[in-house]
Amino acid sequence: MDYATILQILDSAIRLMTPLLLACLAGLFSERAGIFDIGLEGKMLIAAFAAGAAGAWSGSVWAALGAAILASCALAIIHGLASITFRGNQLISGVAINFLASGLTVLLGQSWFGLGGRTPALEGTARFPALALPGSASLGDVPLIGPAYAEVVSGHTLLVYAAILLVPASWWLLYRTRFGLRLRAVGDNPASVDTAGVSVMGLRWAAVAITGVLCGLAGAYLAAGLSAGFVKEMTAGRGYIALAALIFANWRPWRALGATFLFGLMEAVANRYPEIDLGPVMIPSMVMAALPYLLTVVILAGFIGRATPPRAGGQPYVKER
Amino acid sequence: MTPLPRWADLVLAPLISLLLAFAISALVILAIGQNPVEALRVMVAGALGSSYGWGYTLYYATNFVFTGLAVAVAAHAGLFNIGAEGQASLGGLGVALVCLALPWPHWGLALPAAIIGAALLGAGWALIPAWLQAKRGSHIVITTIMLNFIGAALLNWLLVNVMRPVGSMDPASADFPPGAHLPTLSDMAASAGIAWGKSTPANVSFLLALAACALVWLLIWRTPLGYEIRAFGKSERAARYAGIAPVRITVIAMLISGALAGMMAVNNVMGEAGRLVLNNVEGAGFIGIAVALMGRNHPFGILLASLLFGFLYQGGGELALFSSIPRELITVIQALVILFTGALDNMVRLPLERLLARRAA
Amino acid sequence: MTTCRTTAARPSELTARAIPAARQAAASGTPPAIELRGISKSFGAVQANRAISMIVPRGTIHGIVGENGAGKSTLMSILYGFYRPDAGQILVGGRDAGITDSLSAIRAGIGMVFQHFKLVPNMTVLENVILGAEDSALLGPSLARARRELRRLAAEYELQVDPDAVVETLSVGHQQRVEILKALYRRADILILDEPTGVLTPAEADHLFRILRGLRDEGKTVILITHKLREIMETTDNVSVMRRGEVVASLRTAETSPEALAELMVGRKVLLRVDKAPARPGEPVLELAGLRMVDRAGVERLRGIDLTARAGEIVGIAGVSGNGQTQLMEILGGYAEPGARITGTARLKGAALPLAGTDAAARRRAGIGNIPEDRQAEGLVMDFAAWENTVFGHHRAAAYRSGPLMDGAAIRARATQLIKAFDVRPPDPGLAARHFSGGNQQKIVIAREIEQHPALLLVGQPTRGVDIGAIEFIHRRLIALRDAGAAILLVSVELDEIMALSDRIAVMFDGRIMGERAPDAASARELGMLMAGVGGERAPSAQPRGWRA
Amino acid sequence: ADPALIFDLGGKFDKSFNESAYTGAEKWKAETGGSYKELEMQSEAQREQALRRLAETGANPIVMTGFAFGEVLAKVAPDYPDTRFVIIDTAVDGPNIQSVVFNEGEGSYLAGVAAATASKTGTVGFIGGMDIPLIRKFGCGYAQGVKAANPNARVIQNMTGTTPAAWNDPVKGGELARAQKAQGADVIYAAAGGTGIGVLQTAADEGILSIGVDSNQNHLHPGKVLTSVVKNVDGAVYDAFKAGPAVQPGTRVMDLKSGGVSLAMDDNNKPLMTEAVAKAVADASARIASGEVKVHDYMSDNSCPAQ
Ligand SMILES: Nc1ncnc2c1ncn2[C@@H]1O[C@H](COP(=O)(O)OP(=O)(O)OP(=O)(O)O)[C@@H](O)[C@H]1O
Ligand SMILES: Nc1ncnc2c1ncn2[C@@H]1O[C@H](COP(=O)(O)OP(=O)(O)OP(=O)(O)O)[C@@H](O)[C@H]1O
Ligand SMILES: [Mg+2]
Ligand SMILES: [Mg+2]
Repeated sequence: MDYATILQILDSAIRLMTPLLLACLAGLFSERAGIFDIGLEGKMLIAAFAAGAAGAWSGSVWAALGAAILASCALAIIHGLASITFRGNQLISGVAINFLASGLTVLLGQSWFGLGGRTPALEGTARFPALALPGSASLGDVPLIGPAYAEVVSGHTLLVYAAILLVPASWWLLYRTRFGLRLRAVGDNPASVDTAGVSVMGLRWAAVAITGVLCGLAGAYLAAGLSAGFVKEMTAGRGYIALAALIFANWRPWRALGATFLFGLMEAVANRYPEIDLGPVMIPSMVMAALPYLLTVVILAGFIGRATPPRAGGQPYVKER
Repeated sequence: MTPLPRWADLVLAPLISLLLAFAISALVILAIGQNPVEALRVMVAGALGSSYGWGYTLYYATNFVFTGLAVAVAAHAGLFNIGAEGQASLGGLGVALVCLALPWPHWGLALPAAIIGAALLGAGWALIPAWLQAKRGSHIVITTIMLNFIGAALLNWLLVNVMRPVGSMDPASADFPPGAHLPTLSDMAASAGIAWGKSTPANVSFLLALAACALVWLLIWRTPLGYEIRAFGKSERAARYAGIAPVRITVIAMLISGALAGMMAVNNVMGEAGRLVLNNVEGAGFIGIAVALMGRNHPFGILLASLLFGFLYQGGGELALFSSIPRELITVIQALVILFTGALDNMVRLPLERLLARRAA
Repeated sequence: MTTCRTTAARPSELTARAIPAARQAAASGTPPAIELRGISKSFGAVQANRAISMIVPRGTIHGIVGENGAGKSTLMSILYGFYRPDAGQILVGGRDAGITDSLSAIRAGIGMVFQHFKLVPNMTVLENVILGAEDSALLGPSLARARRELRRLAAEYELQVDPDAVVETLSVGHQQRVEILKALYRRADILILDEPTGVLTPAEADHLFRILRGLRDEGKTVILITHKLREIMETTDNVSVMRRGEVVASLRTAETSPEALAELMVGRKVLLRVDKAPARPGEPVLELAGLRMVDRAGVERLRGIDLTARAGEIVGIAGVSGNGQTQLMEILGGYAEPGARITGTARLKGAALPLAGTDAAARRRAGIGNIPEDRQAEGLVMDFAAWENTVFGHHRAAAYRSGPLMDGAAIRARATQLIKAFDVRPPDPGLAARHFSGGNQQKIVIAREIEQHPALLLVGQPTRGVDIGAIEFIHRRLIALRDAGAAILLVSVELDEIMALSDRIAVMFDGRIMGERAPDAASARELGMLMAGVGGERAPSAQPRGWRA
Repeated sequence: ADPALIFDLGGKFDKSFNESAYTGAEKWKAETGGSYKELEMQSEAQREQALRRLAETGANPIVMTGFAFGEVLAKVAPDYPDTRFVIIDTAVDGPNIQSVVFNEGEGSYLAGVAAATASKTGTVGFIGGMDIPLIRKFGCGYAQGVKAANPNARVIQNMTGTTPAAWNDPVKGGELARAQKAQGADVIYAAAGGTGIGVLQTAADEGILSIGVDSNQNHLHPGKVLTSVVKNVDGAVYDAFKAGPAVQPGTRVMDLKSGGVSLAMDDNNKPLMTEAVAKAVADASARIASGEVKVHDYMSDNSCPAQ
């Protein structure tokens, strides 16, 4: 494996990481506030669809982004109604949202575009352009660092940088602001927040809304950043992987970056090496295809201790029985 | 606020929720320019209007009963098994290995062997996350998700490279020997002199599913093991105080869960397909989660929820087959049913409680 | 209890409904700090509060007593805006305070320390204190100010806590300090404390009361709920007695007596002293030698315990909590924390008892009963019905089996019998444990373990948070079990309880037994010294751990 | 009686052969003014239901797309001797069954020839959906064509996944295309359903060429898709509908010679089809047609001579 290959794999890993990271941070806010969310997949999917549809109609990537956020938030509101206002089962609500997104996207897509659930391909201004960071051209000749900067750091779309910046931003919000303190508290002991005179519902709604926005970004990145348009079921299980990464990350922002990067990296490696010939043994493609999942299990079993979810997670807040 | 009387809790509230779900579905149907009344007619007629429809409804319901029970047993132990999908697909492998191993003379012999094969492989696949959770603290939600993918890769590889007869285009195993074909419910009805549900896939596995419901009920609510599973699921600390070993319960509960998921394969692989095909579980493992949650993890509730989903599957299938409504509408209806009966049920319950309380007062 | 002072109560007072304090306040012209008018509240079918009226004058400590489930906590939660009353009015300083939620209560100057703390366990003290009372959107300035403020409050009220300690690592005593600091930080004028001493050592409790008196002397108002009549008598100015959701009397503390209050609470005469015959110890049931335990984190929790408990005696283990008592009981109960290293020998009725094994079921079969310290987290499955809980831990016993199944009828019959024998209220075996009051939950646990007729009974904090009627009952049952020939190992932070029940008292400090005393010879002071690691047969190895009163 | 068409699980608008079948049926409808019944599968168990229900309504002939119908058809067809069945993509014996099989290998071979000739780097790529025999057949024909045109050329092969998601993951398709480009590939052939859309998109973005599959995908990125391997499913459906109940039983092999498979040539890819490429493709076509070149069928022995 030469240096250029390593850079290419890292470059690919960052792209593959981004939707996972956005969804993972989305889940982090919700679950840190005590609302479990297995509906990340569905929110991403409907956001991707909305981005595809709005982008196709308007030709503007900003319209696509806005539509993605709105659509994702609409589903987030359903989840909030079910799990906050009506104190329903958060897992059921998440499952329902995934089904809903999977059905609605194709149903609407078919009736709007007649392409079997696809949206027309997005072109030009309807897509996120790759950004060349300052200096990526001039630094290109510096050995080692130059190519790394040009290949890996520069040349991604806006949402990639946004996603990465969202990690320190989330950390700051969670650990350095009043809102974050309250949010973490409401996920661990909502009664403490309630007796401190702060609205449990308000906080949880805010968290769910943030989740909606971030899933919207993730979906928009899929449809208008990584590819150009919506294809049915195009999230392909990334919402579940993001959930796994969230647990892997023990519900912490920086670790979420690490976990999702690891997933991205493993997928990039498996993409690059569909089979690995190790002389006497050949790692078959089946193993390489399952590599990200196999490694996750191995790492989890070997290195990561017990994950401790927010204590009040998954339970509706009920004062009076 | 007084709690709802039992009849309202168990019948009235879910019924209203269901009606709400259907009402919204009707709006969706209207929105795509179709006739909801006609759609409902097609669904009901197609799923429940004939022995033929019932044959399919029961077939699908059978799948969901197994995966629903699997999710429920794990849930009683406080474990969220998202891996029923993978466990059921491994169960399919178990069934196929058993059925292809011998030229079975009669299904009566093949069935118990296949059940064991399915249960063993399903349980074995569940053992991995169970052991990792119990011994290493690896979160079972992640490991079961991962094992779904790994199982899919494994089956893909086996079917394409090992089990596929040479020259066959289909990534599927060879056909099972005739002695391993399970009698369908219509065969059984016919031998009792009743013409019922000709050429539908519902088969003797449905009875197996009913038996599984009864056994799971006994297990959970009538045996010491079930008592321990429930206690552990409610409070791990209390369980340790009571001498209930966490590792043992985690492993046993997941083994039972995986075995149940695996046994689904008796229905679809042995009873319907007669061979192992790629992606034979078709998402029933995930439907199992919804079914278990809606059925409140109780076997009877799971049976009802499975029938409901069987109805939606078959009725929806008919709708998509014989009308111009796209098949994704069914997914939307399913979503709405899950949402209203499962997650938004308090939306109905709370006003109902108020109403009944006012009437009582 | 044994140490209750007896003041004769005039009969007329026992039924008095007059509120002398109110009259006094009205006379002086200042409006009372709190006035409750006709507060009612029901949870489903349970009427927790019934048209309650109460007046709390400014600058007083007002006690509230009542049996478990009488509705004390509910009433206070309403006052704090946590629950909304079905009917009634709350006046603060003579004006309708419009208390609809905790925020409005806080604004009205009310602070509350709940019976079950409302702290975020994995946050620091500082974060818990400022939660909801932050100055601005950014935490930095708030934290800095709170740190200064906390230092001031700590100095002023002797409320030292490490502001950066994570709350779950703190002792309950310190956690309570955090709760009080939270209220003071919010400049509460009226402080409600719901059973604050249930979890405190005597020294910590004394400390708390010093603080409360200091607050009163500053003109603040304190409402104190407790089951300990001694505390009422020593600390409060006025006291209200609640029974079944109603206030049955409000009295001036100086004009009443523990006996009178007890009778008002329970509605019958209560014996405040444990009557027991001298012990007649028999053969040793439990013999421990050199028991050591190192926990998973590598901390040595037990440093060589030698202890014997004989048939027919109660061995009390006194000590500040956190000195290894929990570990000792868990090891004997067969559910030591996984990964702990345990050495030493134990014999049960002469036969070797393997300590390293963690099999609580086997311990039960061997005849060791176990009443755990924490009934809600360990002794009961809160979502199980009472009848299911009455066999918890014994559920595999032959008596409750029919073939491979559990014998539901036998278990229910057993439950009905236990509920009757131990006067569990309500006597409904189908009710989930969660829906019983704390005292009745404890009765279920105690009934289950005692009626198993163990050879050795491990008892941890048997009467924590339990009302005096129930305490009396529980004490009698423990003594009856002793008289029937069982050995009992009793751990309690309640020195009164240890002295009243024990036939022998061992004091634990820092994983060691500091010494043994007979209850008659033992003065509370001497025991207190031992608990602090001072004196005793062995010199303490380290700086006194676990003591800061 | 009306004819009927059953689509496999991928759905009517899969941008692949189901859609192609639909096009054929629509063409027939437009031409004759007739009507036909259509069904879309949603689960494995429905195959039999769909066949029987259609047969009982009297539809004739009944056309179905996809090898997965093979088993069920063999079971159902004898029960309806008066109905003709047409199955696409696999061979089933029966007096009332017409099997239409395509020689995807030949079409892919031509694609390989075109790719190798158009490639400047001597490295070309293949991205398949799931690792199933059908896709290997595509890949094998392609590799043979590449080697035939340039024995030194390298073929990089990737499959997208092992779950049904593999067919609908354009993001993964795009990343695989980038990875192949990074390894030097400058022409990539995608046989991966919806995933292929991502491959074609990325190839266009990255300035390399791609080859579409099943239906003509040249128009998706005009001037950037080298060509498409077209399976004439629409023709097969059209023929069957036109023949009506008289459709001939037996196996119909749709190969290069019969026009069953071909490379799409249109205005969109005209600039790409340089003289050299066009000539190489024409030569290879002629040699296959004459029998001079025999494209090895992966299915015959589960192996491929060229890798
Ligand atoms: N949140 C609640 N939901 C339902 N019932 C409740 C709730 N809180 C209290 N109750 C019931 O209301 C009654 C009064 O309870 P409360 O906690 O006020 O009693 P208490 O006097 O504080 O008892 P204790 O001395 O045990 O703390 C009890 O029957 C209790 O079970
Ligand atoms: N494991 C620990 N991690 C961090 N800080 C600790 C830990 N144990 C004790 N401390 C700190 O050391 C100080 C003294 O603790 P210690 O346990 O002696 O308290 P205590 O007053 O004796 O409480 P208790 O009465 O419950 O034993 C406290 O400030 C506490 O926060
Ligand atoms: Mg209370
Ligand atoms: Mg201590």
